[in-house]
Amino acid sequence: MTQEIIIAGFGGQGVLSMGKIMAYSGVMQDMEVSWMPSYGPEMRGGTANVTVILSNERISSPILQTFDTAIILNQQSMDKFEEKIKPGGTLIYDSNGIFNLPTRKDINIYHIPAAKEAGKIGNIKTFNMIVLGGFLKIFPIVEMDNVIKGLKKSLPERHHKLIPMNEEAIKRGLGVVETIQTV
Amino acid sequence: MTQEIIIAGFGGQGVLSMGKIMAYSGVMQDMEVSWMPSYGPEMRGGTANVTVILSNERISSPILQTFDTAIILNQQSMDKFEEKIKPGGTLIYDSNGIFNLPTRKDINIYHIPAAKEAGKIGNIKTFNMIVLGGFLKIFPIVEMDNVIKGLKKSLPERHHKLIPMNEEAIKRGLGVVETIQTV
Amino acid sequence: MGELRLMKGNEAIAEGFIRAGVDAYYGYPITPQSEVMEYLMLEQPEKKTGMVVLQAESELAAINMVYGAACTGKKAVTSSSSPGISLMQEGFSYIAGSEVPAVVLNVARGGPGLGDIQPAQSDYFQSVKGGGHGDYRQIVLAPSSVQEMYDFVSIAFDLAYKYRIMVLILSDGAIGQMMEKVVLGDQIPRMTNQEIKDKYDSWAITGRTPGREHNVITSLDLDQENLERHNHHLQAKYREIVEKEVVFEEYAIEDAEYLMIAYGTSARICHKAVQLGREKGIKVGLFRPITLWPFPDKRIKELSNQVKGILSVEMSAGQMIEDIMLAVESKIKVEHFGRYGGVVHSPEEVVIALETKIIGG
Amino acid sequence: MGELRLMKGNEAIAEGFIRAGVDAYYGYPITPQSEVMEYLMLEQPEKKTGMVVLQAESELAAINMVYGAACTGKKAVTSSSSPGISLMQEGFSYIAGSEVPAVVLNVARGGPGLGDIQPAQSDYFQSVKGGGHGDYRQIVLAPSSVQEMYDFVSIAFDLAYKYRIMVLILSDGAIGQMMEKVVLGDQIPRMTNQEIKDKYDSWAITGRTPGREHNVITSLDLDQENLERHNHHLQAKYREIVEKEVVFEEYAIEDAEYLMIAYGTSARICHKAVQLGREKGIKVGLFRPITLWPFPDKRIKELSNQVKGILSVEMSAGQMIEDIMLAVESKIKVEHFGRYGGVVHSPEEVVIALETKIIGG
Amino acid sequence: MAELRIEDIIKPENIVFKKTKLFTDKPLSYCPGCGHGVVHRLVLEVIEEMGIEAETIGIAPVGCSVLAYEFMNIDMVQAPHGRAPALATGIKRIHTEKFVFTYQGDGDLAAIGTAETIHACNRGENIAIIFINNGIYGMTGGQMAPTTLPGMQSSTSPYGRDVETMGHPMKITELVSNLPGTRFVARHAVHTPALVRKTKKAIRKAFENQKENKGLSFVEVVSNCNSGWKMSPVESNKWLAENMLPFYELGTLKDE
Amino acid sequence: MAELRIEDIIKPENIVFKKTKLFTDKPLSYCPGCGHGVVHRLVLEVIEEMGIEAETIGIAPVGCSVLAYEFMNIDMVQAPHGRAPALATGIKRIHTEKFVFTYQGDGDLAAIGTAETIHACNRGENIAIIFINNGIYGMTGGQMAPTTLPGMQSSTSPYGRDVETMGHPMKITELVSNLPGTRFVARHAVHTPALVRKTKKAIRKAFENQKENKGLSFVEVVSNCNSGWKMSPVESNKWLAENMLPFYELGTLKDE
Amino acid sequence: MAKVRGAIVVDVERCKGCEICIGSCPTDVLRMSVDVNGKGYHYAYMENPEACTGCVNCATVCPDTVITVYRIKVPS
Amino acid sequence: MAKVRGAIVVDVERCKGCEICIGSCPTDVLRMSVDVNGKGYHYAYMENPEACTGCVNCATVCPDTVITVYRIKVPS
Ligand SMILES: Cc1ncc(C[n+]2csc(CCOP(=O)(O)OP(=O)(O)O)c2C)c(N)n1
Ligand SMILES: Cc1ncc(C[n+]2csc(CCOP(=O)(O)OP(=O)(O)O)c2C)c(N)n1
Ligand code: SF4
Ligand code: SF4
Ligand code: SF4
Ligand code: SF4
Ligand code: SF4
Ligand code: SF4
Ligand SMILES: [Mg+2]
Ligand SMILES: [Mg+2]
Repeated sequence: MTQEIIIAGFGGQGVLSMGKIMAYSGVMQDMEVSWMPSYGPEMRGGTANVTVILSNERISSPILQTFDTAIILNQQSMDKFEEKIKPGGTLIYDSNGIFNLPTRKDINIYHIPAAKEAGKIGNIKTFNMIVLGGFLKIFPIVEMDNVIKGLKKSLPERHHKLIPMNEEAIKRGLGVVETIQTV
Repeated sequence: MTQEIIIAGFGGQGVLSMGKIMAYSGVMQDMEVSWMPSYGPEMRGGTANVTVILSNERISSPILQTFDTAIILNQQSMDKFEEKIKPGGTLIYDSNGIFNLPTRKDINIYHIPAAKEAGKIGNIKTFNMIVLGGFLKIFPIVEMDNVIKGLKKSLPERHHKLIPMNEEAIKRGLGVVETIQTV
Repeated sequence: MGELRLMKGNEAIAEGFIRAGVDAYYGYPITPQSEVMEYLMLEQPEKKTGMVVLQAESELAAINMVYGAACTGKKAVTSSSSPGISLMQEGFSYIAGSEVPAVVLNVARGGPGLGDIQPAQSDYFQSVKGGGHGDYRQIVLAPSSVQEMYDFVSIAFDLAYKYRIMVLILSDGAIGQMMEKVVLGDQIPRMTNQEIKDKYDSWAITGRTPGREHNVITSLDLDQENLERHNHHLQAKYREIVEKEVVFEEYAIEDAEYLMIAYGTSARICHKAVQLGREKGIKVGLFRPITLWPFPDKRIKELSNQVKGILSVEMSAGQMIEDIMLAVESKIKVEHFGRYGGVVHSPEEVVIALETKIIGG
Repeated sequence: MGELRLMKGNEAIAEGFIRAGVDAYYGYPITPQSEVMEYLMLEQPEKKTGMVVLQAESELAAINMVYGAACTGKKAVTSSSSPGISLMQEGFSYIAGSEVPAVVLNVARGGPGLGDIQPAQSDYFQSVKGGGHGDYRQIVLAPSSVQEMYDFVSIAFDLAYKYRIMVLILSDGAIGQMMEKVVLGDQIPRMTNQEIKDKYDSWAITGRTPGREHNVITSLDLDQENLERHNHHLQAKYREIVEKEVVFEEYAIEDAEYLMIAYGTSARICHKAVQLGREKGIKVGLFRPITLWPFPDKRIKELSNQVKGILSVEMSAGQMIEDIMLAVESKIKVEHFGRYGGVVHSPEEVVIALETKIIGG
Repeated sequence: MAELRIEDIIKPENIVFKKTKLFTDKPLSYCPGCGHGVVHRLVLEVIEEMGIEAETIGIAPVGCSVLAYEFMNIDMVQAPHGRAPALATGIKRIHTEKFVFTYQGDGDLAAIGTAETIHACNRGENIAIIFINNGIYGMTGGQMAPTTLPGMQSSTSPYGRDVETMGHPMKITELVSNLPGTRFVARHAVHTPALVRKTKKAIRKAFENQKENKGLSFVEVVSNCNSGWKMSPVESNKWLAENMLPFYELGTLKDE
Repeated sequence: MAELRIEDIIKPENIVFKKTKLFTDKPLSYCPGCGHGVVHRLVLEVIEEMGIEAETIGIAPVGCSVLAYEFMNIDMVQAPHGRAPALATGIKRIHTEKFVFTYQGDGDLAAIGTAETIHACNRGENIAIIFINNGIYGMTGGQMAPTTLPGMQSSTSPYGRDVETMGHPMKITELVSNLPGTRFVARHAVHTPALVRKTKKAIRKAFENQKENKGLSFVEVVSNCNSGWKMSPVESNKWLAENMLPFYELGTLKDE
Repeated sequence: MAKVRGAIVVDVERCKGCEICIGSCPTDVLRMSVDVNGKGYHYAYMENPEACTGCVNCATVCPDTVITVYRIKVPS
Repeated sequence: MAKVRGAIVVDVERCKGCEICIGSCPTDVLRMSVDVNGKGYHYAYMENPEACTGCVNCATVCPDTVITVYRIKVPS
């Protein structure tokens, strides 16, 4: 099994750390993983993305042109990455901030209203964990136990108090996924 | 005709400028010339030498291992360069400051008591011109006229007043050469 | 088995410095490798091993701090990326000339000039032919995974001390920035001053204790005959390294009719490209030089008797290909396929290049 | 015919700068080339042509002053020797990346490190492969006489402007320090600001006058696709230069059975060695690359069909030989004969090397 | 008083402040609230007001403002890290009639570029140096700069700058004011309207001085880097006023 | 008074001055009369008197004194031009118990090495910098240095230093004394016996300070370069007293 | 005495929502929008337009120069 | 009062004839030789040895440290 995922959005949406938790979860489950961020000069406002590969085999190239799954969190990323999903692959997005919805017919599409959910929780910082939850719902490739372990590993000690809140958010994410189309 | 000459002595003996005048004299006579100095860090006290080649043909290598003629003005240079004269070549030296006289039998040897002569003139700065005179006596390869022209060319304008004195010294050099041996 | 972590290449190598018992890191920020110093500053190795971490005022200062520390027999290291590495060339030449052990990391990016900050392999010539002046060499190791970023630190220092030479770890932005699993080894204790004195007193600047001559580290010899002799000594050392220290890795070579040669990130891409090629029925293998200098030319020459053509895959306009051609002695077709300026090949396009440039060409 | 003088190579090239209408010389002292700046300071070209001569605080500053001046379309030049040239590598890479015309003189000396101050040719790799980071090239001219030190200034600037590229004049301590006859040409007037604007306004920083876009000189492009495109443009330019600008000289080639290949001072030595060899009855010729990059590989390949063996003679541990071997494609024997660390070959030993390494070998 | 609608006010003839024409159309790439934008504008306004855009050459080395050339619609050169004063020297010496300025960050000017800064100042090059001191390396992600305050956190001083091991913050402006080659040396800030106006006057003076061949003018602007400082823009300006300014005192250090 | 023969005086037990054992046997390669020799001796005498030769590391970059390692019988490193303070930092940080000094010329320390000098001083590295200011580049044949006096001739200022185009002579010692990292900064000379003794005291202090972990000590010695100045040694010392010293005033600039 | 009235126009799409202008206004004219612009930023707008004197303060400190200021004298 | 007498020994072969010692002697003891040493330098010697007080001045300024100084107290 190999899952080649891109997560793409604004810099402040927690894209990189979501990828990191995903990757760490894979590690906890004894998978091979790679996490390759886009990186740029500090100046804010740009988009950020990260390629995460989870696999049971040795990972060749950490840099990919096409993806099994794209998690897309803003319009720019939609414009850029929708076309790079492999036929039969999966697109997951939050419609908040996305004007032009995906048009491809040959991929599975899911919607996660994560921003709205985060608003309900009253903590915008849980946004990326809700998205993660949604992803896990669609692809239960890592067990929840391992996700929590990954979460622990990827957060510095001093932030461990935030784990329950994040766990909560992930679980919420599991519940709010909407299937748009499947192929 | 090609003359490959090394002039070697202490830094202060005017070795380099003597070579330069020699080279310039050659230029005035439409010869090909090269002048290649030893060069080192500024700190004084070391020996200095210059390789001068005068030729009617294109000059290949300006850097030589053996010489037609060596003009030797201190002991260190005698130790180093006596052996590098080609068989049948010529050694010219001033015995002032040289303890071990040359021993080779297969070369022509001349002595020029230039330091003594310069002492007589009362101007130590004429030393190198006296040596040059001696050389020209042995090898009249450039005409005196051209030597004077070379002298003019190689001295900056402001030193031109010294030309008569130098001319005088060269002429004196012509007169004081002693033949030690010829082969 | 050691401790398992998920780390960036830059972090892994920084942890590698600590655990290899490095005495000092001196560096200057530059993307995409600033995490090296940042990680060290956060980890505070001075409290764990006594390792010093200092932000220098420039790359020039950093390499000369390393040079100074290295003269005393201590393990010193710096890291930078392409433009910063260019500024260190005088220092590299001094380190070579005066024969001190040192390790330098280049997390290369796109050039020339300020270029960009994306991964590139266009500093190959600079690394293996010598970007500084004079006849000198440095060992160049090319990691292609985060694990190797970590592992190569010890290897680099072993080589550096064995030959009193600089070892350059030539990585790139992809390997520096990506996270992978890495298994960390145990902490190797830093050598004590006494141990250094016992081991390296024949050359290291440790203070002239009674009974020994003063030690001098210099690359100067104003007498050209002496300097030539010194150069002969260096060349002999380099020949020994060429003889003994070549390292490479092979993948799917046994039955290969075609060969890709690539290092670092490109080798990762090619690993996949080989799989894709084989899926298409092309018998292609991958040869990965791990030491870029000494270059594995003997083995490549051998392989050139086996295969029909070689594709050199590099994130550059074509640099390593010269060394391959020198090795192969033009018996078979050798072509370069490069993406550069920060662009990384896709495995798919590598396969196409193989098909058009080598097989079909 | 022009004015006849007896000059050092360093003086001749300095005079060449003045007469070629150079706008600015920025430099820092280092043996064996300090006479370049000293001559200029003495001659006060600012009074003759308005040329600026400024002693910089370092080689880093000097090359960046040149870079700045060059960006404005002015003819700017610096000179140094090996260690100082190493410090300029970042600057060279910037000049290449941002495509400005500039000329740099390296009067090379023995290395590595501080080395010595005697002539050497061990900066060949640095010069032709690129000592800085990134995929770039610079044109490298190798004068072998004082006359050529003078003559190559104009040639260098013509090339530099034709291709907006850096031209390195790679000389050595022997050519810098020796005096020979040199025939000086007429003074070429410096270009006026208006002339520069008329000619180079498409790229030069001359002030954004109404009606044109602002000009920008940069080597930065944070978008890697763009940077790759820029690199493609650079590579195309380099290919054009390889096609059009190769220059070399041949001596006693017609009936040659053996070939010496050498440049600069070594070529002088070999010129004599050819004569000595021919006196001994060896049919040997000399091939002298004048452009080291672009390297005359086509012609060498041709010649490799004629001769039985090639001796590469270099004041180095063996650098140019790689380019020769790449050209010859291992059809015939190619060997290196080097003296280095500031030692210069004698013609006699070159002949012996030819006999033992090539003819007898 | 007559009823006045906003539309009556917003008419071309009533404009009292608008963007200088010397900005290109590109939106600034700086983080929200970054002081670089203000200083960019001031430089351009001065150039516009003096009418010297055809005679001005700008030099921006590496730092967040490396992209200044994207925004300033004047001829510009991008310099290697730290070397802008060398480029400026190289240019000004053969373009004595042109206006040449560098626009440099604190890492650039006071770390890697120390020698070039000091020597351009010492030679008294007839140029203007605009120096943005935000106490940090903004572009590369918030590392410690020579100007980082004692105890201040950065990505390479995560536990705060320890002056014992990392050295003291450097007042390079004071240093260069001691060199005879500098003629006008001042330190300003741009986080309040009044300070912005003062800064503009100083920048104007730096350009005027060139016309009079006075030698080197050096204008430091103490500015924020909210990204590097990990604060909101408004917080960062407050922090600046409370922490940076007591150490980096504003005012004219030299005017000869 | 008894008849006293010289031989009666010249006996080992009467020695009041002899060459320090820390000189190697090699004769100094410096020009006759060059001040480098005196300063070499003073450094070695201090090391000998403090008994610290086993704990001392010297660093000499390029300049006439690049060969210091030939004459000083202590462990030494030869540094690239201008970088000695960086090497010293690199060494001292991991050898806090050792005595580390640099021995640098004015070209080295105040031109190409400006950044390294300023930053080692600013960080307050616990080292000693011995700085020989002879107003010229001695080793390379007498080119202008940052410290060359106005109007002074050199091979790159053959008509005298023109401060308008070549800049002012730089008082780098004053500059570094303004940095908080320096603790002891002094300027001395060695052309008279009394001044030699004072210089030695200062050098001693620079080494003592290291023992006390005080930070950076900086001792400038204004010295002659008769070769570069094209004077006899005696003339050069006279010229130094009359021309260099009024500009480079002797004394302690800082002692904290 | 003539009274002065001002108004500003914010280039909404270029406003980065830094809020620096807000505190610079002596007459408390400005607020941040609840909506976001195309780049996701809240933008400044005149909440109390009648209080604006056209003093230019906000435009002076705006890092992105997105504010244009207008002023007229109103005969009182 | 004890009178002080001194003497110096110049390492003739290492003296570089710089003459710096000469002027430093308060009692005018030193002169330069007419002869030269092996390196061609005139060297310093005690022309008036009886005037030497062993004050060490000459040795202190000698750049090549070629002077050794001796001193004894002579009971007067
Ligand atoms: C030779 C070199 N070294 C390092 C860098 C990386 N770098 C780019 S900008 C910068 C520092 C920027 O800080 P500053 O000058 O303060 O500007 P700011 O971004 O804070 O405005 C550094 C270290 C580089 N580009 N080149
Ligand atoms: C990178 C580099 N640039 C230039 C030189 C040439 N160089 C050697 S010493 C020196 C200056 C020496 O002057 P100073 O430091 O004043 O020492 P001094 O000889 O006067 O004692 C220079 C420019 C060098 N060796 N390395
Ligand atoms: S990183 Fe700092 S200096 Fe750079 S644009 Fe952002 S706020 Fe401004
Ligand atoms: S050149 Fe000058 S500094 Fe160097 S040894 Fe001679 S006198 Fe001393
Ligand atoms: S112009 Fe003045 S009053 Fe009007 S909004 Fe701006 S700051 Fe407030
Ligand atoms: S200062 Fe400018 S960018 Fe910031 S919120 Fe106000 S209008 Fe928008
Ligand atoms: S010791 Fe004193 S008195 Fe004796 S010679 Fe020397 S300087 Fe003169
Ligand atoms: S000072 Fe020393 S070297 Fe100079 S003349 Fe006197 S004894 Fe000789
Ligand atoms: Mg900054
Ligand atoms: Mg000096």
